[in-house]
Amino acid sequence: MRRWIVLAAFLVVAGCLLLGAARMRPFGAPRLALMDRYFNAFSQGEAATNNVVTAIVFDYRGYDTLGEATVLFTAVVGVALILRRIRR
Amino acid sequence: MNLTVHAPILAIAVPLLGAFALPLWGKLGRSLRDLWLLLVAAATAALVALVAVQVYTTGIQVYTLGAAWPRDTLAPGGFPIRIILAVDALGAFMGLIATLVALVGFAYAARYLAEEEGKTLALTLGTLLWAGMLGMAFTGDLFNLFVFFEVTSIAACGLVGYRTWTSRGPEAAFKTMVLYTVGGLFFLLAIALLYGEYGALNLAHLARLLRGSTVDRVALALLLGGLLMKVGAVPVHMWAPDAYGEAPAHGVVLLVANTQVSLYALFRILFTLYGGLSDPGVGWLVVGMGALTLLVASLMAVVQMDLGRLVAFGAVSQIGFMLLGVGVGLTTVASRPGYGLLALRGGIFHMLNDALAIGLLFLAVGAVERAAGGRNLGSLGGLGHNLKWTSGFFFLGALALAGIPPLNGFASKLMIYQGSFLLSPILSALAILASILLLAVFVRAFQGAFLGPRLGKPDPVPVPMLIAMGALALGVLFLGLFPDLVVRHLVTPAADALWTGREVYLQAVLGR
Amino acid sequence: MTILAVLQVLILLLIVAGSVLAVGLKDLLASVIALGASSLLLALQFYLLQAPDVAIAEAGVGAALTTAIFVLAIRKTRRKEEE
Amino acid sequence: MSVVVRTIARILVPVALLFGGYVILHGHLTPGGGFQGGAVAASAVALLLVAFGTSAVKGLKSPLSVLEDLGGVAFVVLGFLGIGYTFFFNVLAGSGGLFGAPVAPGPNPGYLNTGGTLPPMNWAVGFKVIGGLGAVVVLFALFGGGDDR
Amino acid sequence: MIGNLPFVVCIVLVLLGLWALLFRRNLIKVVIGLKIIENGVNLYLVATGYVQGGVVPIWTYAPPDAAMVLPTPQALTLTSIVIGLATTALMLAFAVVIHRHKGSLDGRKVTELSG
Amino acid sequence: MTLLTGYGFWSPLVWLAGAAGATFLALLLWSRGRRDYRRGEGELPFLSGEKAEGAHVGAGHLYWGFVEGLRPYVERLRAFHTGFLGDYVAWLVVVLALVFLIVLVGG
Repeated sequence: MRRWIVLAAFLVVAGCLLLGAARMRPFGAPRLALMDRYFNAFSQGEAATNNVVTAIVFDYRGYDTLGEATVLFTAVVGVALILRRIRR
Repeated sequence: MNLTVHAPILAIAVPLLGAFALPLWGKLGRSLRDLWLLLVAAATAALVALVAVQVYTTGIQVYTLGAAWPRDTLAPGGFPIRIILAVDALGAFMGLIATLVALVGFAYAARYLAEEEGKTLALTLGTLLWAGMLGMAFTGDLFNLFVFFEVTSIAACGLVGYRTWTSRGPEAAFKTMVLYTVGGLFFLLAIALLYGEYGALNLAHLARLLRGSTVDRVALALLLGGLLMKVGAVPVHMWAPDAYGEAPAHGVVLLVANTQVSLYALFRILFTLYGGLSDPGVGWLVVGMGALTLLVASLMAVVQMDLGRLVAFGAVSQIGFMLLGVGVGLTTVASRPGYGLLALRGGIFHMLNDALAIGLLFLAVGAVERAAGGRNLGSLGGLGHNLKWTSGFFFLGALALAGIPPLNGFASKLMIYQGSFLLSPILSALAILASILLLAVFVRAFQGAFLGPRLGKPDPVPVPMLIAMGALALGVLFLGLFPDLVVRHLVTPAADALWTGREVYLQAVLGR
Repeated sequence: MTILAVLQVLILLLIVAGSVLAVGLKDLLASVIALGASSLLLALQFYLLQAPDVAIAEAGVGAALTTAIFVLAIRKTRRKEEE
Repeated sequence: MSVVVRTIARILVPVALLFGGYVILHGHLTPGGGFQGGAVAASAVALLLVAFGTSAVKGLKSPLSVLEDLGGVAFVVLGFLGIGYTFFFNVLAGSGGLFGAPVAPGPNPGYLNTGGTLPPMNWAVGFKVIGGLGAVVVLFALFGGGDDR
Repeated sequence: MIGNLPFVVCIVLVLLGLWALLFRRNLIKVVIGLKIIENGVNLYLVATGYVQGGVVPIWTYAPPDAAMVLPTPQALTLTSIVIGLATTALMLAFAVVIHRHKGSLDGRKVTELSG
Repeated sequence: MTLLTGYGFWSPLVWLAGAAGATFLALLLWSRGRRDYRRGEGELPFLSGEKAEGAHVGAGHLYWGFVEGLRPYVERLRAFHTGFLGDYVAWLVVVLALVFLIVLVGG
């Protein structure tokens, strides 16, 4: 019984997610891309770099990268905490 | 440099810098480490207070990262491209709660954590969790919200797994981590859907662009699913008692604040991002989940024999009160009757009250466990003879949480009762029932653990732990005796930020 | 153009197949290797989607380091999934 | 078998480190950057572990975690450089000094001396990632008293 | 030409991982399921940035007058990949410690916290 | 100190005054009691015939009837809290399905 409920819920979720994916704008043809067109056009002038992705990662969205570095640091601290040697 | 303009980002960057450097100081010596932590904590608290003062006096603070000037939110062409911090009254309020809880937690941890290597790492994780909460509260960017969501998730789970000498700590941490990660991935999938449709990530910009299409609704459902899990609404609350029960006490208070900041993220998404699409179904969903949460969790608390788990279920039920209050506000935000705003205020005020009261209870449980060496209510008893202060604090916290006048929980619960009564009397009846159940639960816990004849000789509770608990107890008493001050000066602007503040928020970021 | 599209579809199907193997296999080590293989194919797919930055990251992080950590964890625990 | 593995590892470890360094160094010109290069270089640690066993990496734990902390601090400090304008403002870009050469718009071969604060940030993140991921691998290997096979 | 197939395949990956989470009990299998979900989401993100006939968004030796694919999703995916590695490492650490205590990785056998 | 909610008010001062009055009344009643009253054997708790000196009513026994009365309901809720990770994720999927139904169909 419980298994069937879970299965039904899973199927509902699957159907809705697939519906969402199918209703997206067609693959390879973004409708709105103001931000990205701006990045492609102006990152060379503003961030003085050829690699637009790097310009976004470290300049336009550098704060996200700081958060990402924090995530990595947090995970390393967490692993060190979990796998520490206990003297008791 | 002009500190007041840069305060929002400094409030996040300073604790991050402090956390990155903390293990280095820890290698040099414990007094250096403690000094560094004290400095960082004081600086961060001052900066958060500065942000709050600015927000409450002059309105929304906007800060564009990496632009030539902080207020320079828009690129040529009139759309935001950089990450923007947008702190409104609700964000500042959440920042204050996180800061308060973090300071108390650090003061408590000074003597609570015994072992040195683990202590440095646990303090680092605590600082990171604090910084992550501030990041979540201050950000105005959807993807950035996700990143800090993950920071808080990982730091919280690391803290939950602190007790590696038992198998229960890692078990709780593993389960919590899996659920948090699934929730985070739902969040990320929703971001991908929204980005794919609109090519924007800024909350305000997205809010202007959303049209209510199928994809938008799928994204909304994914965001809701992930965040409802993180805040611990029944029936996806099951990680919460495990995690609250097993984490060290100074971590639990941060975990509770973390669920509240996640609640803030939920409200931000429902009111600001999706506020343009008036959808009563979602409001009723939040109300229903809130009612279910407060009822089920308080019933579950009745039969718990582990003191930590008992209080943990109490904490889950308080989340139900906040969901109920804000959900009533959400169902009525389109027609704006007065009781909707009242319930909204009650829900937001209850966040602060809950942070104080439940924090007090968890810290007292930590003290009991440290003193008596166990938490099973069947074997505890008579601790009140030796732990006079701790038992007093536990009693105060329990009464405040159960909503007994004149303590702080009553004031906010009264607002929730009145507001939800006018929406549907059944809701407020359920809420009152849950409060009564909680009172019974906590009286039973208090009697079982603290009253009765002496059983054994517990260790004394160190002074820093008592000071931390005393600070929270003072807060509980103060908010109980002067609720109008807080409601008028802190809570009402925060509630207005959700109630009518959507346009103000979008104007502040987009200028149109 | 057409060949590229066919290649993309083929790689997508292979990724799904690798993931199905990773879920289905009882031997954890084999399962992890299937996951690593599908990560590598994912990196290739990223490359075909004109994202070499992500492709390098996925190859380095997803395929190499994640697999290494998984293998270390399995070495510290046990190899077979018990029933 | 093991001799072969060790010989290959002796060659591959420097190659991985060099390639990682290259990827980090040219992050602002070609695909790659701090994360990618750091991950490649950190897999050298995993390679060391596979070839030479736990004892070879035992001493690396402390230096790697220090490297990670320093990388993180350096990254935040680089963010603080722009505080005269805003946090993370690229103060060095186009300034003419170190990493400050202006870039001509449109396709160009790219010069190393561009990018403003991006190359130093790449290095900071690269060190952070090498340290962090290497430390994770070493911690996993050391847990429970080393090789228990 | 291939319609929305990449998006649909990503969702299939997500569902596959969710299936593993629901019906697999081994803790390491659970982590593998999470990795599969994450792979699906990452592919989804990158797929949203693809432009038909676009080139790599790097100006070094880029062909003149070619449309570039959107760079932002690539930056986001980089972030998400590193976050995925971090969570994986932490979860595996928990799994290893649980195994040390319980001698088992079966989720049903190691569970102590309930009720 | 008065909190006006718009539908009523809440004032800790009034409550404290009321509480003081109630305390005063209680004291008054108490002072009217018999002064020669001493604690006797009569009201010691009856614990299966044992002498009740130093006996502690454990938390499990307090409110026994209350807890027992609620137990049928709570046990049904407890059965959901299995503690198995698969069930946790199953609940997450169920909630997600519910949210999908409400948002997509109901909205």
